[in-house]
Amino acid sequence: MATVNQNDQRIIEYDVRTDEMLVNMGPQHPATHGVMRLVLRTDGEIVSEVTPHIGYLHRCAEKIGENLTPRQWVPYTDRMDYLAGMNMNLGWALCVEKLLDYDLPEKGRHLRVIITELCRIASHLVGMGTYGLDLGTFSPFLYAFREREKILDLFEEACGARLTYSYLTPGGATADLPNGWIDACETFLEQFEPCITEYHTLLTTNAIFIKRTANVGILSPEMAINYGCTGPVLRGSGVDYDLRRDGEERYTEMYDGYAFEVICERDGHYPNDHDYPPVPPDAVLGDCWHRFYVRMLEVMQAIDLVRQGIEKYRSAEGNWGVPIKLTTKLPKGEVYLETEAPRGQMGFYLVSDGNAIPWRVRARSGCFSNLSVAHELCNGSPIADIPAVIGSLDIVMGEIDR
Amino acid sequence: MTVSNELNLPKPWIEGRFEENVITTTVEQAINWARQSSIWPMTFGLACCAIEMMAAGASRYDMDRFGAGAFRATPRQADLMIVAGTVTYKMASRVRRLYNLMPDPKFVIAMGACTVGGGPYFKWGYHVVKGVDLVVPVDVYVPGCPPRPEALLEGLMRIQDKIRGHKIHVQKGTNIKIPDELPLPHHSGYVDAPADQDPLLDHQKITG
Amino acid sequence: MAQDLLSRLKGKFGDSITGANTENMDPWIEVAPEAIVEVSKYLSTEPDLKFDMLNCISGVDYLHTDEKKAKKVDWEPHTQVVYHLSSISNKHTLVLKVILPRWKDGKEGQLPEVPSVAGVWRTADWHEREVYDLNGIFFTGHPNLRRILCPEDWVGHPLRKDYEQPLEYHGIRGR
Amino acid sequence: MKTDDPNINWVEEPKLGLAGRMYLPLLIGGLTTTARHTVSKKVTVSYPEQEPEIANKLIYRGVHRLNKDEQGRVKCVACFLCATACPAHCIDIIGVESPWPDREKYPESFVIDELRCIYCGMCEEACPVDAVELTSMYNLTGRSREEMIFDKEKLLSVYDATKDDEPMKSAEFGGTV
Repeated sequence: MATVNQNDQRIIEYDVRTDEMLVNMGPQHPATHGVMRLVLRTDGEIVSEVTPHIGYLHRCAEKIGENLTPRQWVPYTDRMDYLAGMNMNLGWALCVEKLLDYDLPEKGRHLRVIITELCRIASHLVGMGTYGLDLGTFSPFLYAFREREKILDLFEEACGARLTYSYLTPGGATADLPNGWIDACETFLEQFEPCITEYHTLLTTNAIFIKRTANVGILSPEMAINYGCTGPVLRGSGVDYDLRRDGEERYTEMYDGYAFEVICERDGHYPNDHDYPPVPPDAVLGDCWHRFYVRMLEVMQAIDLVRQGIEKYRSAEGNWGVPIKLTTKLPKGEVYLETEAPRGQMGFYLVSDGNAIPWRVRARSGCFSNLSVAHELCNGSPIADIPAVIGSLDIVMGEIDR
Repeated sequence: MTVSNELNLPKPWIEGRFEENVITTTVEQAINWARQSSIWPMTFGLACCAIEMMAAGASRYDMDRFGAGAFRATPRQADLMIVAGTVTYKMASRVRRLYNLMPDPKFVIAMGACTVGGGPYFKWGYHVVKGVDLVVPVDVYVPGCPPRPEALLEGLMRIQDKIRGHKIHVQKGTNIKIPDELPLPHHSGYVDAPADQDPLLDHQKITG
Repeated sequence: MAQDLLSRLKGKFGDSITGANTENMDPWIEVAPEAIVEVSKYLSTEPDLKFDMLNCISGVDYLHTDEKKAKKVDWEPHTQVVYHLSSISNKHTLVLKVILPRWKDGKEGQLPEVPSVAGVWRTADWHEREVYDLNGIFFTGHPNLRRILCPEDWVGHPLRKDYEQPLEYHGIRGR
Repeated sequence: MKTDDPNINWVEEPKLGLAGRMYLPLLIGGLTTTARHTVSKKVTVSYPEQEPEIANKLIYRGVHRLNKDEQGRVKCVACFLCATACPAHCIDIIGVESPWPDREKYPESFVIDELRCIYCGMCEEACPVDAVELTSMYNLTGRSREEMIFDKEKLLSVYDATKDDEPMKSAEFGGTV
């Protein structure tokens, strides 16, 4: 019987030939966090190429920015990253104040820290809840939204809206915190902390979750910087960079007097992670599990910041900063300012030629660059890992398409 | 803002002939009751209103109390399309295709200012469709930006009122005109064609 | 900081550094279009500068549509491509600008051209596609320059000042 | 992620015992959390029966209303400030000479398109005479577009409906009006 030469190309070719298929993970898909279309070139189960198609939610915010005054454009910044409306308002407010060289009263500064860190908690809660949904568990989503509703009640009491606040305007905030709000905020923080341990048991230390996310979608630090990834995606890969500590002078002065540590793995362990579940053995720095873990620790960091903010706010007195007039004349010049939004660095570039309506407004979104790395993370992985990787990047389409 | 719906339906003659715990009803009311309390929405979250829709589905506002909690991912198994978020030109063909894929009887809630009429992106939004009823016929409009989950539940109750008024077949000679026929897109959206000729009537047929 | 960086760049690249503005809040350095790739390679690899992160590329269109304003203004119509760079290790930022004519050698419809820096920073790939899509600036040498936000068959570049809104798109009324 | 990338070290996954392979401990861990929640306090607000309590009615941004002054006339002086301040351009006013001596203009028609409005509260902020205000009425739905365009009479009827439990805000509104 003629010996069959095993590595004869025809046998291999004929035996395992599977045609490449273009699968459309379409604009309407439960795991794409909104309207993003992923065209996957799959060879059987393994994905060889992922091309994200975005622009299904492009709402021309920048063209509108060229026709409205800065005070009127505040509601449009809310709708960019609609899970963290306050952080977007803060970015735009600081950018316009940098151009106007406006100095904010002390009380307004602490009010902004409390509000934006609370909004960071709400945003990470939704990120964690929908990540559980992507991987198939429904209960973390319900618990996360139950906690988030309490934060939304606080925001509703402060500024009147649940999701699109337009509260932190250039020049201050539309209204002061009502009396009794601070103690309500404190009671919320007390009963919120035990819930965090619940999320850890449900997700972080769950072996199924670890098996799905550890060692999946590994992003090396150089590739993260080269692709311009920022926020938890960058810190999940071990790059120690957080704009609240080493950002612009005008943004970091908002946080001076606050003691906080940047959540990033330095030589093997995270800052003050003594009472959190340890890093599992098969989790490699830069994989989906670490990005998720950085977000969970940032929730604890935000709780601590809100507590410090509350004491400082109580001791500060005076005016909290009244919004600028509708038609204030902007000085000629251009200015760019980036702030640390929950999903990455949110930058606003404002060019003004001297009258009330800006000449050009550009919003740089963190998720836009974070998503551009999706191809590098997903090629060579099975289809089931695509939702795990896209979920760990925690993208919001409103911010990507603007 | 509740809508009175005492439609003048003929009373079945065997009403109240049995003791208390026997319910008599017509086949039509039973079917309508079954349909109205099991509307399955399709997960079709586009933008910020999707977050409020998820909040409506979550534990506090709990759409499941109306039987509408089972969010189906595929249009094939859904009979309510909640368009939650801005519909852009690039997305409009997808919305129309998803609407065509849904089995009858299907309903559409336009949730949020952007969906209903272009919202804040009306004046300079070159890429935004000014109102989703240029693309699909809409049954209930829920304004707000984003509307509260209660407003969405209110819209869901309006859809249930509409289902309660459905007829299985129109008896010969009586042809009771149901007051709330499915509203038809009140202008066809084609610019060169005469803008507002009478709207297309048999839009329930799948035009593909 | 900007002053000595400017003189250093001028020393190294001579006249391809066409100008600078240091009294603005964020000082910027103007670079000639054809030298942008060498300058960015130099900035990203130089050990003490190390601008390893490109924050954002934006296209700005300078044109006044009505004549009254056009006469009052000192610049004549042009477009700019603005690069915001920052360095993670040294924690400082820099703004580069490339000045381009609105249309390539004056012919309407010919997009101005800039060599692409996607080779130096991978994040420029998507940012340049967006500037091409919205501002109408062609990036030569870009891996795949397609529209990223607007649909593929969209006509015109929306963020140009003389862009007027389409009346309808695929049968859906625009206004 | 190329497989021969130098700085990725491949790690063997820990061997799982029989219980671990069947994920028994996790099942029990997860179910205890769920069980604990079935006995804890219910969170659901069953909407039609239970109205959500809006904590701060002064600042809540719901459906608009046009205020009336003491003689029952509409307070608006048709100065178009709210129409210019509105980012969504959904207020259109037609101002005519006012028949009353103490005011030179009054709105003959004041239309707010509730469908385009984003409830951001800028009109309330911009109004010099506090004529337009946002009430705390949130559950508004409509069956057709025309029904949702509020004209002057409808806005005044909203005022009559919410007059008693929500007095006019101008006096004690702690905000920046």
